[in-house]
Amino acid sequence: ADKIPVGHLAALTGPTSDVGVPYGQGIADALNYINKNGGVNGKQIEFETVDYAYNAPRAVATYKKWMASMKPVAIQGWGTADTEALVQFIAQDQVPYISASYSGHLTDPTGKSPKTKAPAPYNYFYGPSYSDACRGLVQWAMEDWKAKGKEGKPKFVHMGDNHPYPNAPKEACAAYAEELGFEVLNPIVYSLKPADAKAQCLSLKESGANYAYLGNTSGSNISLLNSCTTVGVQTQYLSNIWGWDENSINAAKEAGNGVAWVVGAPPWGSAVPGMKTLAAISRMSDSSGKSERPLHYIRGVCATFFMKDAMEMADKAGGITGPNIKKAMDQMKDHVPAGLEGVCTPSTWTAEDHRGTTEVSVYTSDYKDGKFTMTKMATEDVPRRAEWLGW
Amino acid sequence: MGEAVPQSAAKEAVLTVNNIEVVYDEVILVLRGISLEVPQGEIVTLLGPNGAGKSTTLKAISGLLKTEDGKVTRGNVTFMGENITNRPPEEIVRKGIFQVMEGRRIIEDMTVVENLRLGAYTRRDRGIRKDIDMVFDYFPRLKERTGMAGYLSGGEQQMLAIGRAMMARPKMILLDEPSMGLSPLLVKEVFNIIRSINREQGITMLLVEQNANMALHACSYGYVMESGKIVLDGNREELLSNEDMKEFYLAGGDKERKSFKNIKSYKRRKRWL
Amino acid sequence: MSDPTSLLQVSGVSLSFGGVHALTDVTFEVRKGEVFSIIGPNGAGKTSMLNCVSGRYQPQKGSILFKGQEITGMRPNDRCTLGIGRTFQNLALFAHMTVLDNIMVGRHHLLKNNFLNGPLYWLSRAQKEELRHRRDVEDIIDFLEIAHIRKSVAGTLSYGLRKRVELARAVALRPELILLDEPMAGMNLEEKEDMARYIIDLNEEWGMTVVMIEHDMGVVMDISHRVMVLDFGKKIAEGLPDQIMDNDHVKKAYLGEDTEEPETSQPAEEEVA
Amino acid sequence: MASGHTMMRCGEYRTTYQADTTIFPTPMSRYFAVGSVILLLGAPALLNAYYLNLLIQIGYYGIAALGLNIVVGFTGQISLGHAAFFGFGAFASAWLNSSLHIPVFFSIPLAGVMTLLVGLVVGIPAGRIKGLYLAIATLASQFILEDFFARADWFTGGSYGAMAAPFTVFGYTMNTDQRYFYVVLFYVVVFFLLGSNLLRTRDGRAFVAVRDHYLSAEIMGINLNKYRILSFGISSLYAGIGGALFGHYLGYVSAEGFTILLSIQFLGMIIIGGLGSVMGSLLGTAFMVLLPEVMEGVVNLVGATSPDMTQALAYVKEMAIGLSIILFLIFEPDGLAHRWKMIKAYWKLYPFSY
Amino acid sequence: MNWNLLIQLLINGIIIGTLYGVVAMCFVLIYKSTRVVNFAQGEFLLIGAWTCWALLVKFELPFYIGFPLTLAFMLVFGILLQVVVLRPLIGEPIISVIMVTIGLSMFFQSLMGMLFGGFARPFPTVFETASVNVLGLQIQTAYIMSLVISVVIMIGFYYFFKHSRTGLAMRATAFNQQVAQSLGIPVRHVFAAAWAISAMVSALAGVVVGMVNGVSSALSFFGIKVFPAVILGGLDSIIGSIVGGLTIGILENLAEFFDAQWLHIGNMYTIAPFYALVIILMIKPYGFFGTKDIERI
Ligand SMILES: Nc1ncnc2c1ncn2[C@@H]1O[C@H](COP(=O)(O)OP(=O)(O)OP(=O)(O)O)[C@@H](O)[C@H]1O
Ligand SMILES: Nc1ncnc2c1ncn2[C@@H]1O[C@H](COP(=O)(O)OP(=O)(O)OP(=O)(O)O)[C@@H](O)[C@H]1O
Ligand SMILES: CC(C)C[C@H](N)C(=O)O
Ligand SMILES: [Mg+2]
Ligand SMILES: [Mg+2]
Repeated sequence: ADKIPVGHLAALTGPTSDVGVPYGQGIADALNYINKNGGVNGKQIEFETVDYAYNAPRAVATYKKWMASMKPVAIQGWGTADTEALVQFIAQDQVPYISASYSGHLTDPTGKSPKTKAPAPYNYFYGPSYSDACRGLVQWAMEDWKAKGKEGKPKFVHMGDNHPYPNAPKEACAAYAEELGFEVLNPIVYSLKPADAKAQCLSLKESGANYAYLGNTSGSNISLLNSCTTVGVQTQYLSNIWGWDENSINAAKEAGNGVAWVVGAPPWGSAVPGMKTLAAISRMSDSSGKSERPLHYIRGVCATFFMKDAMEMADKAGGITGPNIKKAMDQMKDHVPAGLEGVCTPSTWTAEDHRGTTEVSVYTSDYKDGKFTMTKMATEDVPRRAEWLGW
Repeated sequence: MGEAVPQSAAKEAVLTVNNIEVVYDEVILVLRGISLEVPQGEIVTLLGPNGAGKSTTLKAISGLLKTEDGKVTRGNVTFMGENITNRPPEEIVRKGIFQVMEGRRIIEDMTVVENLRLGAYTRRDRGIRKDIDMVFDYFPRLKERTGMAGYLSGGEQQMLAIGRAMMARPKMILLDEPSMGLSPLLVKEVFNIIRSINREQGITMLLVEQNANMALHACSYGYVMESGKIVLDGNREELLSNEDMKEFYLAGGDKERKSFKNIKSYKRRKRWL
Repeated sequence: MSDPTSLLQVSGVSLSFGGVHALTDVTFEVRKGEVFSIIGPNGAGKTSMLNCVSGRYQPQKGSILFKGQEITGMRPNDRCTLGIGRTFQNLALFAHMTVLDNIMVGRHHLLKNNFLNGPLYWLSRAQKEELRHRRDVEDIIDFLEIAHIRKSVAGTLSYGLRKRVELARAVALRPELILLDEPMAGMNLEEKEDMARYIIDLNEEWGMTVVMIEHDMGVVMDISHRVMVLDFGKKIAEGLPDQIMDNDHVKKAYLGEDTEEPETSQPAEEEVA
Repeated sequence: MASGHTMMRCGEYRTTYQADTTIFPTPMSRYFAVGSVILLLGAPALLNAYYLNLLIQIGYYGIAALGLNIVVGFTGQISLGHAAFFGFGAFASAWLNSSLHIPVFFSIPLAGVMTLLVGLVVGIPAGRIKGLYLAIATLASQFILEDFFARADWFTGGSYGAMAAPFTVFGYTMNTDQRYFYVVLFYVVVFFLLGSNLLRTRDGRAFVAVRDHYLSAEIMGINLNKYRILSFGISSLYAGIGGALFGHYLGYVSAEGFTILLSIQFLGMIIIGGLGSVMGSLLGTAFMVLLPEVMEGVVNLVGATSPDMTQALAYVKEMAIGLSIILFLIFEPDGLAHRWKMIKAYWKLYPFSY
Repeated sequence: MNWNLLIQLLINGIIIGTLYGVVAMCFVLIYKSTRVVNFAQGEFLLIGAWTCWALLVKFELPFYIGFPLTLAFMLVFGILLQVVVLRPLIGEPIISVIMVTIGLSMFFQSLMGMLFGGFARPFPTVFETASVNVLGLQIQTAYIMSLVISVVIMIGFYYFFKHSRTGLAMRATAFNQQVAQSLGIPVRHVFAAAWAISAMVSALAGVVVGMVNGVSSALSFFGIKVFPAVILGGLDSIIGSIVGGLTIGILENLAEFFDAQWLHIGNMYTIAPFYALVIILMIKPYGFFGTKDIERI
């Protein structure tokens, strides 16, 4: 039978490997699981995993190499910088690209929104965009502020490295925060690499911010929270989806208590129907079935299964080619991959709008005596405004 | 050492260089079978034109050849009955051979005193302070120089290099052109020092010199080398009275010294090869 | 004020380093076409004097005129363009370049090609120019008899040969005034004779004015027209060679004639010859 | 000399100064060089995309490496900021093309000139600061430029980077490896020839003189400041050209591609190739480009079945690269060029070694 | 002007600066005795930190045993490194040795990645009180520990180089290996001592940073980050390394202050020291305390 060539760009080393490894593992396990269980309508997926160490030029080089040799029909990608760099290439080559970058810039397939940098017809991702996630967080923050009965304008600050990933929602989110009645402070820059951040924490403390959005990944956030606790910062942290997880909760210990963050999947072991399939998938790389997979792993699985479903649809609609897969993706409506009910959020893509979902789950965590709990605090419905497309 | 020693073999040789061949960079053959002997407590001198391989011979003995990508590829060097061919230099120093390298290789970013203390690196006795004063007695100029040794004048550096060897109190010193760049007065003094160290401390010396006159008068036995070979050897009297030596190394010997002004041809070299 | 026969006028030059007074109020003049020697004990300030003339040091006081032009504040590389070349006491060759390239560097200020047309070698005049100068350099190589080491890397040469290459490099500058710092150090009699010959030829046939520092009194007496003596940074005598030799101060401080005789049969003067 | 004599040449026979000053010390080496270029002209037809890609990489990195060798190997000033210049060239060419609509054909050399100017400015401290102090000052310029790249949206697209249009001549787009190869080959040949010529003429000798003994160089009439700064300028020109070629090859330019790591790799290329050797620059580049590929190949023999393993193998690969560099330098501390010379010397004198 | 913030940032700068100083000192130690710029310095920190982490977490040793064991391990590590890798390079061009340290850095960086993964791991609690109050600023106890230890080490090194026989020998080796060997100095031992001590002190710094931020590969970035400190102080000055470290620490925090208060450029914290570095070097080409090259001809 013919094989379906798929590229898998992963960040297994480099500054985002802390979250890149579990996410990449999720994708690989899912692909292997699919192949083991009948493939895509009987066709096997042939995938190559390349570690590009979160270095965008290396990703582009890998892409070019693939296009010269294996010619993938779809790609599972990773970062914001590289995905945005590839937007035009994949559009030209007609390769659907499912990224782990949830940059809002990737959500406008036609480029009709005035805020769009460039149309991204072949880009997809699973979950709310970084901009929408941040909007959801500030929405939650405003409710929190009111619920606590505080007076006046709360202060909001964006924190993150000067890098496409943390920067992606910076302006969009600040605008919405302003609209909601926040006073938006000057952003604070801290490194994506874990490093002492007491100086930044002192600035944060002095600024008197009530809500601080953390745009980096978990490793660097651990350092930040440690530093800020030492310095005695009193702020409600709002973390992006990649900025907080089981690993960081364990590492930051008490310093991380109370962080509010965006979660794109139910935690491992939740009582949802899809957990069984998930456990089977996990066994692909863990025959004991004992490991507890982090949130990022689960999202990697979801991203793969949406692709698989689209491939199946494409197969029926005339063959597994890039354009057909795109067409199939664009027809998904409140779609949940079979077997992963309750695990993957229902998602909708259209030819005009690649915001799969605008629903934002806000969780918080609590660490005590070597154990932790994750609690859902709210589900924020972020308005799906037309002018926010591609922003 | 006033009395001439008739034959180098008269006394036990502490150092024997036996037919060594030296190659630099694995390709450049510089010494083609050099043999020489240095008897205990004597001064032996090694003469020869530029590029003959005198410094190379000394470095082959002291092991410093290694640091210049050179190697003894044939023959051997024995010191007090022990084969020291191609041994690392620091080991050879500890066995008691100390080389004063050509071109005043002092440690420029250290003071004079620090340089002298380093000369005594292999010593562990208490006499170091006293010996520093001794060096200062020999070379009073050095005492006044308190800055970095790299700022010393050429001659002052030469004094320091010699002083440093005195600090080591080795069994044997290899001196590579010690009188180079010294004023006539100091040349005499340095040779006096060499003789007195030799006499008073019984230190054996192998001396490479261009000042053949001084060197021959100080030594008991001498070798002349050219293009990597020994071409002539003999004890002091023999060499001093050799006609070729007189002409090419000793400025005519008994005859009136001819003026540098009147030498009209360059190509009058006599070669023993 | 400038005297047409005078090439270099040094007046009232003082130079000190911290507490060390290397030069104190030194005044002298070098006339066109002469061989002018500077002698003096080690550390007297001879090299420092050359450094002031060639621009390495800036004297704190006094002025230096070359061809009537004030050069005291001028950068060393500009002085070379005016026609001052020199050699160094502690070898300062470009150790990793070949002998040929070392000498070609001496042509630097005479060559016109640069980073714009040099790379276009064949298309620009660079090649022609380079080859023309190469011929001149070959003349120098022939003259100094270093043809056999033309392609050797300078750093691997023996001490004496390096000195000769240094002279070649300085000559390649085509200077009017050439400053030689102990050109004969590390050479044996025969080589000194050659070197003396070269210097005389440079002076007489190539028309260069020579300022030379040298410790070998035989050479100094024979080939220099006038001699200046420095001691402790001060000029203590100046005059014809014979006058200088008779100067008591010089005898005592420099030649050391009053000191204890070395234990040789030869009188002191002849030893250094 | 043209006649086909069969006798073995033993030693050096040259009859004119011209023959003596050629870049190629023996006719053999000239034939060898010309032959390689001719062979390379056929490469796109003969090699598959993978090998072609490697050759192209060796090409643009090699040009930049030669530039670094000029400043480090020839002038003796260690530069830790070469990647930034490489990047500057890439950004400049992309910017010239996209903002000022200068065709890529011209934007590449222009980018080289722009980088040269930046290099001259960054080189100014070299007039005063020496040795490792200077090295660290160039490290500073690396970080400062990197920061500039990530910030100067108008010029570089900021942290997102910029797109670089493909190379076109006479309406013909060189957008495949097969075509682009010729562009790179052209630049390599031209810039290596220019470089070799520079280094055997006046200013090239001045660089080496400054390196070997700056005090005496100055007295030989060499203006130290001028040459110290100039060598930075020229090295930047090379870096800029290399970078521009890289940018239009990849089609995308980002600050992330020009970090200190790349600077260090450039340094690795010339040290491994041989400091102060033109050919060495190319050899060293080939080594550094091919090493990871070879390691990749070795590692792929094991075959990764999971990201965990891919990750482990990524580490193994890096370790192997580090280890190879170490081993290489232990056994060949003077670089490939030296080994090459020894082989040549051996053959020239064979069977009379010594 | 926000004086409170300024003062707090300055204190923070001093504390972080001392840490930079310690790492810089390790650098200087190797440079001063071998003229090698050690690009693997950061990895020494990393190895030290991971070793200690493994001893405390995996082997569950108490800190007062695990830490000295780490130091002992690093001592052996330094010596081994010298014997296996650096000894064959004695007498070779320094630049080759520098390149080897780059190779070492790549090697150990990935080795650590392979052994311990890419996650930042927290250190177990070592000090009862995690932080103490200094002039109104909370400072991690670990930093105080490093401050005290580093001052002691610094004074030790200072005397070592100035007055001890071995210290002199190290300086001589750095000046010229051939000359050093001609004086009977066992260059190999000098190298071994320098690398071993440096590795040990680096481990100390690694452990301290690890306690504060967790152990992760990012630690190795310290190796490059302290370059400015080393240079500002003067490459071969022990005291200079501390002064340089403090200067950089303070500069960083001052930059943060100006950035946060007025400029709002972002990232001034990391970049400003480099601007300052160039400016200071233009005024003082050998840093604050570096030995000037001897320019004598
Ligand atoms: N490191 C080296 N590499 C290659 N060749 C060398 C090296 N050192 C010396 N030589 C060569 O070996 C030969 C002998 O050199 P050596 O220094 O021993 O001569 P020398 O007799 O001491 O001369 P001088 O009186 O000029 O000091 C010379 O031809 C020199 O070029
Ligand atoms: N740059 C400097 N810094 C400090 N002192 C210096 C410097 N240059 C020279 N001196 C000192 O100045 C004095 C004169 O030195 P100079 O080199 O001129 O002597 P010289 O006459 O050439 O002696 P020699 O015959 O030994 O070469 C010496 O005592 C030397 O130590
Ligand atoms: C930072 C990482 C988690 C990568 C992320 N997917 C991005 O957008 O860049
Ligand atoms: Mg010699
Ligand atoms: Mg002198």
